[in-house]
Amino acid sequence: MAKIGVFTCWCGENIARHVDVEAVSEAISKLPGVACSMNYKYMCSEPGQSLISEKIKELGLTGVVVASCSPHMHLKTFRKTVELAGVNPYMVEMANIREQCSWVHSDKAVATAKAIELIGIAVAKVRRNAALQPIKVPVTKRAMVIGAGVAGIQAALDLAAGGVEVILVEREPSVGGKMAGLSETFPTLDCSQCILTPRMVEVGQHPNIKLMTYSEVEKVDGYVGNFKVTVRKKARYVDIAKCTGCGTCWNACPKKNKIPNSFDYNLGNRGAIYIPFPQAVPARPTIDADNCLRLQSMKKGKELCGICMKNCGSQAINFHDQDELVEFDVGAIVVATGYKLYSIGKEQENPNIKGYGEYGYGKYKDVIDSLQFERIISASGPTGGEPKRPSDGMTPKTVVFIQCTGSRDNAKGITYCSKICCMYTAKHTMLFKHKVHDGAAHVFYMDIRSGGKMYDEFVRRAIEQDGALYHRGRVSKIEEIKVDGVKKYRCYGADTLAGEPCVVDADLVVLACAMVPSDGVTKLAQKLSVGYNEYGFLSESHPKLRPVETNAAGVFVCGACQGPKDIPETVAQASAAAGKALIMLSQPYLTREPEIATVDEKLCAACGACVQTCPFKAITIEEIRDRKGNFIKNTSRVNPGLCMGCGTCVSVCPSKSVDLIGFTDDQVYAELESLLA
Amino acid sequence: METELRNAIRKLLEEKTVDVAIGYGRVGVGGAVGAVFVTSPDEVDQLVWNNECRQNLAVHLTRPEIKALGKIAIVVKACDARAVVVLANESQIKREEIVVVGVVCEGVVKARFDGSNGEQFFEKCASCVEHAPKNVDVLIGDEAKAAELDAKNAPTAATSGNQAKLAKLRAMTSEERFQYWRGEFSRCVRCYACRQSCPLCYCNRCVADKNRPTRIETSASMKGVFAWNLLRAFHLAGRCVSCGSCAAACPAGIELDLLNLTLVNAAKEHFNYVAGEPGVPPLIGTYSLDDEEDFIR
Amino acid sequence: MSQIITLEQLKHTLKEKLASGARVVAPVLDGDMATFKPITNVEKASFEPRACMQNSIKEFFFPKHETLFSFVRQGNDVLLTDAADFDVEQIVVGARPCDAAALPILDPLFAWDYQDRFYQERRAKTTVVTFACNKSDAHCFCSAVGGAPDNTSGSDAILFDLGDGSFEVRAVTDKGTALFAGKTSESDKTGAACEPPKADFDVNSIAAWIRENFSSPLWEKVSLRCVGCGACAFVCPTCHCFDMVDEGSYNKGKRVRNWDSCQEAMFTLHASGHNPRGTQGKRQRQRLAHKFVIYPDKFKSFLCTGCGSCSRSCGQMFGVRPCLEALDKQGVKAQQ
Amino acid sequence: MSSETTAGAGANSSAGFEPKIVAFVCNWCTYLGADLAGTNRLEYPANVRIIRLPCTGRIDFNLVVKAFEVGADAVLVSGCHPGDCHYTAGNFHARRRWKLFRELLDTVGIDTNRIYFSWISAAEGAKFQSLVTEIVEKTRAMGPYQDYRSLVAES
Repeated sequence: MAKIGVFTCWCGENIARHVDVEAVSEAISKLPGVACSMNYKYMCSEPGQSLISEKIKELGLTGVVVASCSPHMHLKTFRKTVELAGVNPYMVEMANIREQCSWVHSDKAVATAKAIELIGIAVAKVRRNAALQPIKVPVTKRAMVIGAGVAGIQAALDLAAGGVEVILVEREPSVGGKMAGLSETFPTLDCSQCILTPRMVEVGQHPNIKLMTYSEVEKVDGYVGNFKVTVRKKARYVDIAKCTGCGTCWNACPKKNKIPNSFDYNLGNRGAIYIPFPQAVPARPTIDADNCLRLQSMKKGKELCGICMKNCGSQAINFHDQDELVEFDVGAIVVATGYKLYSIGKEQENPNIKGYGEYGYGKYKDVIDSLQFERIISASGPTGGEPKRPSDGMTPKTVVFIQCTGSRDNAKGITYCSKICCMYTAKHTMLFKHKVHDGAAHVFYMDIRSGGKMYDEFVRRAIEQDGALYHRGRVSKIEEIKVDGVKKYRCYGADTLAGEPCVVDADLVVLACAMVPSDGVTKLAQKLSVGYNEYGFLSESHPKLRPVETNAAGVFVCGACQGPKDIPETVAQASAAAGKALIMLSQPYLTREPEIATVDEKLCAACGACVQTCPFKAITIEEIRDRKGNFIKNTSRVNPGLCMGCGTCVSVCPSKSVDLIGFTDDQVYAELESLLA
Repeated sequence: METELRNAIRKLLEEKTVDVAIGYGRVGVGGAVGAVFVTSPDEVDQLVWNNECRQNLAVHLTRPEIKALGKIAIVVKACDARAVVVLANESQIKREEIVVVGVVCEGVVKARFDGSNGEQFFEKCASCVEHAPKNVDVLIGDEAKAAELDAKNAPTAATSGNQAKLAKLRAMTSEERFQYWRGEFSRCVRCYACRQSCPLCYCNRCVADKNRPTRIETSASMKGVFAWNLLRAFHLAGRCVSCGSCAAACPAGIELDLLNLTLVNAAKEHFNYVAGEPGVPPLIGTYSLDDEEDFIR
Repeated sequence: MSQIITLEQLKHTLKEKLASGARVVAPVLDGDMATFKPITNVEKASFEPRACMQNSIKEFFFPKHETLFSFVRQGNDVLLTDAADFDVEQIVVGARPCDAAALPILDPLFAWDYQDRFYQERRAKTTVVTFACNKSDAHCFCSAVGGAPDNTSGSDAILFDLGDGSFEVRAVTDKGTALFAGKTSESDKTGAACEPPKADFDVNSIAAWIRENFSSPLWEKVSLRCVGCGACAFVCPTCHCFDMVDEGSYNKGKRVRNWDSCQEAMFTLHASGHNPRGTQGKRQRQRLAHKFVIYPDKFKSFLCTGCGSCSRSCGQMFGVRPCLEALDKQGVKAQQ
Repeated sequence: MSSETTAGAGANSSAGFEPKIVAFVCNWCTYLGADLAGTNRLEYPANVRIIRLPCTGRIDFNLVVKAFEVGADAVLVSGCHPGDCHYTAGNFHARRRWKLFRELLDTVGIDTNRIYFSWISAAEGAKFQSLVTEIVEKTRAMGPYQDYRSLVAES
């Protein structure tokens, strides 16, 4: 027989003003199974909690209902209280008679009557509560970082420094990401490579870091503390253990400088065997199978070329290399897959987003995006840092920068601000002016958003010291024209501050396009059961309080895959993600809430409805066999490490063979039945 | 066709491809057609094929008594064939272990209330546009004829048969509909003939037979029968293949298939979903970001 | 000389009963389906003999769902309230002889070690007016179990349709006599029932076979097509198994009894998970053995009136008659 | 508990009829939205009884039927806006089920005007207040759900 204690709180006057707590206690004391019904001024205070524990000990209470504020406020408090008094902490329910009663109803009689019913619901539920034990999940002390841009590099280094083994997975042949291709960085104008490459070298050499470049995550199984990640190591055709990175091969390649280099956003060229940039880590080449004469000929049963192999002193070239699947057991995963620029052309992957066909990107060679401009003015870029325009190599004298290309434009489908464009555009004008002293840098902008340490000062410097010409307005159209035989791009803009049209004939146009998550991130998110928004940016668990956690336990996010951000913010977030992962990995066991789904395996028909439905892939179909190994039946089974306790499986189970502990059907129906007049 | 069917089954049994063939035979009172379980080639002449072959034999595929007989061949009509697909999709059967013998069906006649054969085809047959079963291993009958019948029914499929009945019902006021079902359900005795004859009601224990908590009352009280019939129909949402077995089996003559049809129509209209396609994930259990939410505030 | 009553007089008699507060149960037509229902308007009822009814009159003595008592918790006490309204006067009109015949079969069951006052009071307060059959169908086999189209067992009065808008009334009991007292007129017309239905099996031989062949594999074989619903039991005038459950909330509810069927797998499922009747063959064996061996051993009559309702309503074309025929052919006669 | 103390007391007569509203809400959005209504002291009628569940995904259709069985005159089912689900997709699964279930209820003649579905976020205390107010007012105008009550009474 249940012995339930009901403790009604006055919350000072907060509850007592509109709820007659004495009448409530009196009415509740008559409910079946209620062994005591008390009220007190502040139940959450020390004397209030003592009252509960005294009554538990005195009467041997089996369940406790605290009628006070929202369970979001104090359920944990009271669970602790009863636990200290020797009762299982999950034998507590709360009736919310403050937020959902006394604060919203001013008629005392009505509020009192409702409070009694709300407590009745809680009493009905607690009668069906079960003593629960937190779930302990063992932890593999190894982490995986997906993406080796500056975010991934930072996270990997921090994790490694914390003594954890790290698998750093990068899709490209080299680590470095977008930052490796930048020229100089705001607001200090220090060279991007100068600050990043030492860190790239460090990840390449760190004893705790295993680098998996030219590799992608294929499959994620398991759950927090116990992930099993399968990584596809793509065929590189070069054994990087044998290769010394001497460069003979890429210099000998007959396709040298004939293939557009994606690292230079196709402004520069490379060979079929190549390193994307001189500072690549690992500084080992890769063969681009689509463009390699040998590999292409092998498809037709011939063996052409092979010059690189013939020239390789260390016999590192293997034309028979194949993709390899490598499995890793890891306890935590940090996702740092970064961003790409929004596609400015008309064609979009996302049907809800439209391009800026009117800017002629793709049609006019000298209309480029901001990352291309970074390469043009980068000392390591295809022009060696000399500003030359792509179409004819001419040094541009007039450059138009158009901000918010895509960002903050409802009409084109992207509503958000990409956050970094104001700053890098100011930087671009400066870098341009530093190299072309008599040049003109026109910037069309909507607003200048330069919040940050030394940020606004930086923009002011571009305008005031370097003479960048800022026009508050949009460019509606760009047309190619000829002025004195020279190709120009007429930008039809507006200066809304002056209230007049502003037409600039530019030699080069640079579009500061919106940042969007990099390719394939939604597929990866699905593998990881991480949520994402309509644009594909990964969802953090809480925008303020859990900014690097995700709703998939054990998976953390950092950098631009979570939302547009600049380098300092990315690095800070990467360290935060690494820190959170380290906290998790520092414990021998993970403790998880026991309020998860459970299957009555005897009655489950294994129809798979729950398996299909579970947002966390926590349910699988398993075989039940007898001791001799004979097959008895199939059943669904919940992995307690993966289940987050949403209970969606319960709703789709036709036979209700799955139930949600803590919110069982037994409890929920009892709550409802308590309302039976 | 009957001969062709018998030959096909005989071959399967002779070659020991299967141990038992579930087909139709004259087994009931006065030669009424019901299921027969043929285990030897000598018995295949028991098998019949005619327009009295009403039952959906797929109901037997999940029964332990039948599974115990060994490898199964089953005779199906087009609607039944879809039920077999759903069973395979829901991993209740291993499709490759079962030989599905499809028979082109030109419609089956409804039984009268006294169990005798009526003159009229089932309502479901009037709106049938799939006379030749799909996803079968052996197909018996004239596909061209089936296609002809499909084409004949196609223009009126959405407005004839049970669709017409449902449309009539949906044209009533909500209050009238409630009173209609109240009258119908008053005859419900909770015998679960609807459940037992449905090939897709295969739960090891029905939620109606679980009493902690009492999700739906076991009684044939009004509240119990409403809850039961809503539950039964909804558990078939996105799964029901409109074979009509539930209504045909109801000893109280309640047109339960109209409830199912509502959900069949809703699945098609709102989610472009038709049950019984191989390998297709279930309707309930998946979602699309674009699902309608016009009813949500 | 016989007593006859016109249809109008019959209706008038029932109207009077309705007016006096009695419940009148009669067949009501919906398409080709006839259902026994309590009526308030006699014009809605159908007064012609028929072989097939959707339900049995059993439910007016032993309802499909019946409250035994209700309870309310008050503090640590539980207050019980008895069921009410089960003792109203009833007139059941239009019963088939095979349906009415079930009542005397069931009477000893409900008055055996436990006196079931719910059944007994209803039985005492109900007058059963039967229509002698004027046709039978292939499902009928009353003659094989001792019945007949004009059997009066269980009836308080039996009416023969004279085909001219009147019935010959033969009162069987005092209740029957009382119901029609002063309502009939004398006539020289007499009614007759149809020929008894044919059945070429001997139930006693089959019963003997059942007694000896508990473990026969034939049970599984003949029952393969049965899918285990309760339709046969629920339309059967003699099946009487029930289940008792508490319904309502923790604080307030009632104990009810509901019809149950031995054909459902849950019927004999043990808490351990073991089911002594784990297959449909075993469940059919139970049904047939109960009807033709166990019940006769205890109460001296077959638990079957040969009405054929089970096979008429079986979606799988099974039922007592097909089962008896199969046992006869493959069991009894195969042995001989 | 004794019926004198319930808000639904005397509900059978339309005069002085106080509707009984059962609300199934998710723990992370609508429950917190209701809490916020409290924090902001946004008054609304006292007729709603919240059953807190982790997610709209957990709200089985049969709970709605049960709510009517225990005498609800209207039912509210509410959770996180699409994309906001604490469990990423519970509300999407729920949305699809509700769409289908409403069709079934409609065919059976159960008054779908008495079942409300909403997305109410943790920030939408005002929406909770206005929706509950509207539901109570509309239900009061419709009167007790006599149809279902009579079903229950017949049982």
